[in-house]
Amino acid sequence: MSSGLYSMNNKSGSQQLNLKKLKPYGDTMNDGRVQLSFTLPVPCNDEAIEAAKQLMRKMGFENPQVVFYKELTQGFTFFNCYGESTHTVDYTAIHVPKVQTELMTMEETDAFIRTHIGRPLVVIGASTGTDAHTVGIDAIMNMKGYAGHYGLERYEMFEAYNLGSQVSNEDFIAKAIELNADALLVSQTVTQKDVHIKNMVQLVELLEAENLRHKVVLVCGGPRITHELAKELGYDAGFGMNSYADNVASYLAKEMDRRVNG
Amino acid sequence: MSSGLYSMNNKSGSQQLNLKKLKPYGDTMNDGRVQLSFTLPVPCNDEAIEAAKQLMRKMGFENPQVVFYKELTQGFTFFNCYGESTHTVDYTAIHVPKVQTELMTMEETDAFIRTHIGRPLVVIGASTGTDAHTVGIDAIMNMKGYAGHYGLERYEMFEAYNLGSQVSNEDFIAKAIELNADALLVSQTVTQKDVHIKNMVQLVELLEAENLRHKVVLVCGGPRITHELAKELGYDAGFGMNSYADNVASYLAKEMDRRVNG
Amino acid sequence: MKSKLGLDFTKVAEAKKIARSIAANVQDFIKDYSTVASERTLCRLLGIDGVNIDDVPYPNVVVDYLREKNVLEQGVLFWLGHGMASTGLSPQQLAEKIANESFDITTIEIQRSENFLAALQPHIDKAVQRIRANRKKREDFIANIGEGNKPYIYVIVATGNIYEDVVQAQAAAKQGADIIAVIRSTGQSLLDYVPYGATTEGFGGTFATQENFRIMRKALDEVGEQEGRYIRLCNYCSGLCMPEIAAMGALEGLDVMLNDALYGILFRDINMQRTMIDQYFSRIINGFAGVIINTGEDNYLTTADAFEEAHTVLASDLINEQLALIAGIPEEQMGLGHAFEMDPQLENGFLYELAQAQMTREIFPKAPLKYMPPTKFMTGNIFRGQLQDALFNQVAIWTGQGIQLLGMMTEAIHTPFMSDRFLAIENAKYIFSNMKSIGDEMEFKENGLIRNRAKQVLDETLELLKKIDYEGLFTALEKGIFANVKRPKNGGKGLDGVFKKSKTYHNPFIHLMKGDTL
Amino acid sequence: MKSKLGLDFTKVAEAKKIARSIAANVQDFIKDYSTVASERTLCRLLGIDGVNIDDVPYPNVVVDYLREKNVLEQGVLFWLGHGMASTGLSPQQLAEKIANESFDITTIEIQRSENFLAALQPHIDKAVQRIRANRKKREDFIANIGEGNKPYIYVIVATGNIYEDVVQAQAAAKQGADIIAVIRSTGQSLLDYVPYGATTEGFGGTFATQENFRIMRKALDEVGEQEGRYIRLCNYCSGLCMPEIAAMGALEGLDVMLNDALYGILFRDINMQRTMIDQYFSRIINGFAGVIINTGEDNYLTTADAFEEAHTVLASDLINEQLALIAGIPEEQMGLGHAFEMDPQLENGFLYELAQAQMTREIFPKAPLKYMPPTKFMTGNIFRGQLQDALFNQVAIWTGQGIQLLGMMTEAIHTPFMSDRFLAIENAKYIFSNMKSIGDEMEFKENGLIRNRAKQVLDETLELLKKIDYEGLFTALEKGIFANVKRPKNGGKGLDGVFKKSKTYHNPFIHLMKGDTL
Ligand code: B12
Ligand code: B12
Ligand SMILES: Cc1ncc(COP(=O)(O)O)c(C=O)c1O
Ligand SMILES: Cc1ncc(COP(=O)(O)O)c(C=O)c1O
Repeated sequence: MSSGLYSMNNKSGSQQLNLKKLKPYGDTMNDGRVQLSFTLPVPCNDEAIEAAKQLMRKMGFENPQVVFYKELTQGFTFFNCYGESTHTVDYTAIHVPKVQTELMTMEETDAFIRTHIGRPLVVIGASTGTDAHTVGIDAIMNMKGYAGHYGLERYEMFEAYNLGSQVSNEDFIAKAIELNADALLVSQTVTQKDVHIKNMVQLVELLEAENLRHKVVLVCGGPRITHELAKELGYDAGFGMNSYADNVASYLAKEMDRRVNG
Repeated sequence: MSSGLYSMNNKSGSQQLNLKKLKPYGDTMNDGRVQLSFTLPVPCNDEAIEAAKQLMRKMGFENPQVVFYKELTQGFTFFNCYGESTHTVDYTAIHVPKVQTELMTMEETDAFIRTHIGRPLVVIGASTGTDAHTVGIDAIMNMKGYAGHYGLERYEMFEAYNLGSQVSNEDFIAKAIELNADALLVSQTVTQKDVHIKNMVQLVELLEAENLRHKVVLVCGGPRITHELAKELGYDAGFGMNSYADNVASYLAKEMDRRVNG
Repeated sequence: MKSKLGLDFTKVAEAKKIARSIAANVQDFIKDYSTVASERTLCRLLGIDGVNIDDVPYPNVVVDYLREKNVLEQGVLFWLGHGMASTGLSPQQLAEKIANESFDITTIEIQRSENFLAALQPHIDKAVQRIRANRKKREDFIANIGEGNKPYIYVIVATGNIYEDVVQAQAAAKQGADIIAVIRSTGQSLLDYVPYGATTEGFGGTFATQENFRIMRKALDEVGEQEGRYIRLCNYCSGLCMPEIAAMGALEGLDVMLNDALYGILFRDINMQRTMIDQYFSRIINGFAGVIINTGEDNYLTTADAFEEAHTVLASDLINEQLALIAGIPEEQMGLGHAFEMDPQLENGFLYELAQAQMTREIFPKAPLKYMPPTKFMTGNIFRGQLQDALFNQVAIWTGQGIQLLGMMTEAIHTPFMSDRFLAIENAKYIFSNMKSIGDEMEFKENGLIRNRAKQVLDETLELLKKIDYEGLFTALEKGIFANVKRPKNGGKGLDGVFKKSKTYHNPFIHLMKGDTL
Repeated sequence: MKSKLGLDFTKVAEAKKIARSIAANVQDFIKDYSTVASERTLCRLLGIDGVNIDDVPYPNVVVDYLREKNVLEQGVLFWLGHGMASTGLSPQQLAEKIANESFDITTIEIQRSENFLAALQPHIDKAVQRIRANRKKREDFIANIGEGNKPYIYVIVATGNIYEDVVQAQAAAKQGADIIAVIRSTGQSLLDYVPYGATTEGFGGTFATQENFRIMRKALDEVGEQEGRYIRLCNYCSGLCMPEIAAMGALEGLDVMLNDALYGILFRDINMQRTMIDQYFSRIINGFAGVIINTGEDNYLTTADAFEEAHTVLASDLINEQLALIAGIPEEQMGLGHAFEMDPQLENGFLYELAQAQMTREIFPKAPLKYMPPTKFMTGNIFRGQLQDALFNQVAIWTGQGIQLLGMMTEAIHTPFMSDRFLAIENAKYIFSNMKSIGDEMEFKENGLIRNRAKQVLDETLELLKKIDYEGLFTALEKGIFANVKRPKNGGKGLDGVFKKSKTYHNPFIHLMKGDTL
């Protein structure tokens, strides 16, 4: 009956969360566990498995594990893998460029515009280029709204025009001029081969050519849009997944106030 | 009717496979697309999403995309992501340490042993330590075999002893001495907290202490075992997923021949 | 076969009768009109192909020319026939002459009608024979080598590059796909011409060109022979070039074509008159080519609610069936569309989907129904996505659907990777095998959720059809009857391409092709 | 309730009768024996806890001491009772005295029987009251705050570290888990003692210690109150410490315990006599504590073929039911085990699984059946794994299983990550809601695959039971009747811990606890 046999002493200190060195979490703090899957354009053999592991090592994974592999067709092998990431992120240093507006309700926004601007804002929106997806822009604009958030058409202090989809940038600008729009809302859903980037950049260029860019608040949105990307492309704000009319309405009200009243 | 409107000219050259700079393949050669999922021990907010992206950037992903996130419980957020790996692997330079044996059928192996060694080889196998998984070692040893590959017990030129599971390293060695075994087969399935490593290393140490290590062919196997790992731990060979009795039988025959006849 | 749902087939018969009346009214309008696209189609059938130095396709050159000259209402065949008779040139030569030398075909001498017909005839025969040969080739392949079981596994390729598409398509076929659909580049349906040649740069899809059709058909024949299974090729003919692409598909041996004017109206804002006229001719060609058409009702549920609006899908299917019958398409070639699009949060949603799929099956017993996967409620959570697709596959095997458009776990993210397609096919094959006989084993409780659901949808459909019949399809569309989308009768794209046929207008293909089935 | 399968219930009755005879024969052997583990259990019930300076638990110190002195056959209570009566010390003090001072309790003066019983009684009462209070607490929580619907969602935590386990368990409860099972470290079941204190280092699981039980019970009460749902705690008592852990579980308010001698015999090579004796006492304790036991028949199918050997699972369930009844466990606490383990490649595999699950449901109508997920045919392909688990969840909601051990897509890879568990719970909740009423809606065709499968399994079970009854359970186990595993009656671990009770042997708990249910 040796003490060794019965000993259950805690052998390693429990891992501590360190926000300066944030790591993925599988089932233990700082274990770094990540799941990956990818295909390599090589036949299925030991060298392919090794290539997958080497790739993971380059990505900074320790103990790369190929847990499943399958040749999809001659010369293409699919891998499912797990590894322990050695990279860390300093979470305390992260500053995300955000649309800096506190959210207001529909009533608050209307009241805000009434007091600070004194007239309804003219907003036009469209799914531009060849993009035919309307559900996103409709979610923002239509009276009935989406997921319990009323759309801009229901606000008293927005005059909202939804031009629908497949609207060319030229037509969009023409309409903006015609209506003397305060804000332009662009929705983009199809992102394959960065078609949205090309299309959104073209709009900015056309607006600049018409000397209109600084006269409007230019906003974009869509499932793959971030505020960061929007800024990069020369937009004033960008809205992604899970954003609704109240987000963009609050933003527009405050931004117009800033522009008008300084 | 401008030529621009109708033009469909190929704008970018099609990507070529380059085995020296192998990259993951999503739907286009060299697009580098990889799917990842992981959890970060932080609450779900914009900073968490940014942390996930920064982590991916450190891993060498361009255009990191968080396509799904969900707070699993307070302070833990799960991410599903896609990114474009910038890392490449030189596939042409890969050399995988392999069990260097051409596969023989049961009859060929028996004949080989008969000619080259002239007596049956004594092999003992077990799932060692606290590991209770027997299906793997049974697959290798049992008469009926597995997935259409007969086990060692069916070979005429192997005298095979399957000790079952949960066999302590001490008992295993005692049996090896008793039977004057030529080869030891260790199966390991449970790998959590690297329990298999500890257990397998201990066996090597005990064998060395008994001055037995060089007298036996020492082989291990299991779903997370690779030949590489086996060599690292001081084993002669290691067998992973999708290996069967014929693989190990061919290897043992050739290896014994090498040892006996040089 | 006895209804598993206890459906009242007298109601079904009534619904079909009303749909027939709706379709007949539409046809009554169509019969007097043609469009630029239909005329270009005739050019193509006569063998006019290629582009001029400005990359303008010769069919466009010819038709645009005649339109500029204001003589299009006599139809392109009138002018080409007379042109050939008087110059002895072939249609292609005539087109090139018009393009390059500004040859004014409208000034040529009008021949006697026999000469004009005699000049056309060999070219017409050639087209008809080529299409018949393609059809025969397909049927021989299936008879001699074989094909997959239903539900056919249908997957898309959409890399934008036809050569990359080939790699993906062959991979999919090897994994078990029965139908490969090459998705078109976004926006192609709004082009009033068909791009030319092999293309390698598209967005969200690959351009539908005749050369791309040929490249892919060849690739699928190759892999089909290796796998011992005929692999069908699918492309799209909805849009401004509906009949033109139908003709290209017929000439290149396509097997399945998305063909639905309603889709173009509702989701591409194409003018309803234009596309209904185009649809008629395109369907005649599809029917003759032995092509299975796919209709787009499933799309309604991406904007409308799948539980609330189920009856609009059925109503539209019934109308599309009648419109297809008028164009001579046999029921066996009608891939009428419906979809699995209910909110996954809906309690008992699976049972409602099952009810609707079984109902659709029983109402169109011969049709190779096209069943669309969940798309609207797919999210970036690919792991849940796999499950939604699995339930969809279950309903399909349970109710005997014809064409299963496999769902992809990455639906909300990107057009499919090669591995996404593999996992989707694996999903379908697992479910189809593991639940193979479930449809035969199960009976639905009398007065249960399932039977009641089917009954309710059928009743609502009948009501809706009566309303549409009363006000006419065009007016109903103006009111937003489908997909919650409203479209004005004179709005949208392509109305300027519509013209009323003159008395001398001539299109012998309609007569030759309609209702000609093997 | 009418059988949906058309089961012949006279056959079921016959099967139960034979199983009763098999169990009675085993019990006939058990009644004369006790084991070191059972004696340690009595120590624990009397309040002996803690470890000596060598980390040896005091219950082991006491029992090992008595064994060395060759007086164990009178039972530990005999010696403790007399020890208390003559020294006035408490059981714990006696134990410590034995440990630290080598106090020879076997030399004390033997008292009159009243004194000995009187000394024991307060300690016995205390144990019984504490366990009753735990049971009452659980029942009040459920009555006042509530619990989840069946099938209860059961997930494991297995980090090796009890504090990390708490994080995972609370996360799971928030996501919808109803039962949290803390998996034991590999090999614990072979330890002939129970580790002590909070532990943070286990392999493939966390040690079952009384302190760990307490920590987790508290954590679950906390999260249960937040979520307004009682969260059950599960641990394992199979192994060499079966009744000891049952007692610890009873004292700490556990709700579910894996309790199956057959599992230990077959999969841990524990001696069959030892563990059958231990099982009897452990079940009495579980029964009294209101704990649902889980049996391990599902494990058979990890080594034997699930289609071929389905009847061995049912036969074992029937025997386990009778053994549990003998130990006083009510049917409502019998989580009899079965599993979804057929090869996913098997055509119509889903229908056979459905048949078997429904059959098990109908044969044990009151039992909260424990249904195990696919494990054997899970691979590193997590995307297919999700589907296998989804079909498993479907069978459960369809047939009304009691306890659903959620499958993890990473089954073939690692013990679950926090995210694996989330995805598994999401899977189950989606299926349970989306198919909620499917069991009520569906009827199985007469003479179909499903009804025939159930009939066949029942028939084969009856044959097997007759054979086992004829040769006795022990002999049958020697022949490898279950899971294709053969175990000798005198082989395996722990036989040396078995002893025949002397005439003066005394264990009042059996009488006090058996069949006492609220
Ligand atoms: C519905 C749908 C369609 C419908 C569209 C009907 C309609 N009238 O909109 C139909 C069937 C017509 C369709 C067609 C096509 N589609 Co589509 N479609 C979808 C689907 C299923 C859902 C999109 C949706 O409605 N989401 C719901 C809305 C509410 O979400 P949302 O758009 O993200 O909007 C929210 C936010 O992003 C934000 N937002 C959006 N816009 C804006 C704008 C502003 C100013 C602000 C502030 C906020 C904001 O607010 C909204 C509310 O939170 C997705 C797949 C999926 N599950 O996501 C594919 C998807 C978007 N489609 C896709 C493709 C490729 C096409 C086609 C091009 C395919 C083809 N080649 O035929 C065609 C053609 C359309 C075209 N050229 O654009 C791809 C895009 C791939 C990519 N990343 O490039 C997807 C992802 C499917 C896939 N995996 O292939 N589609
Ligand atoms: C069956 C099974 C069991 C059965 C075992 C029955 C038995 N008699 O073997 C039972 C139910 C008893 C069991 C129990 C446990 N199991 Co278990 N079990 C499995 C399961 C489902 C399948 C394993 C299997 O049989 N595979 C089939 C065989 C044929 O494959 P194989 O072992 O890889 O063998 C092949 C090759 O590797 C090779 N090979 C193997 N050995 C050798 C040896 C040599 C010399 C050679 C040449 C080749 C070779 O050849 C074989 C044929 O190709 C896996 C999950 C899974 N689907 O993989 C979990 C799994 C292995 N179990 C696991 C765990 C944790 C346990 C427990 C510890 C859980 C617990 N705490 O209670 C217990 C206790 C067992 C213990 N201490 O070892 C984990 C291991 C996690 C990890 N990586 O550490 C897994 C992965 C499940 C999980 N996700 O948690 N298990
Ligand atoms: C009937 C029909 N036609 C065409 C399409 C594709 O349209 P487009 O090429 O216009 O994007 C679809 C899309 O699903 C459809 O359902
Ligand atoms: C009945 C039963 N007991 C115990 C266990 C776990 O055993 P151990 O702790 O010995 O690994 C299992 C495993 O599934 C089981 O089914």
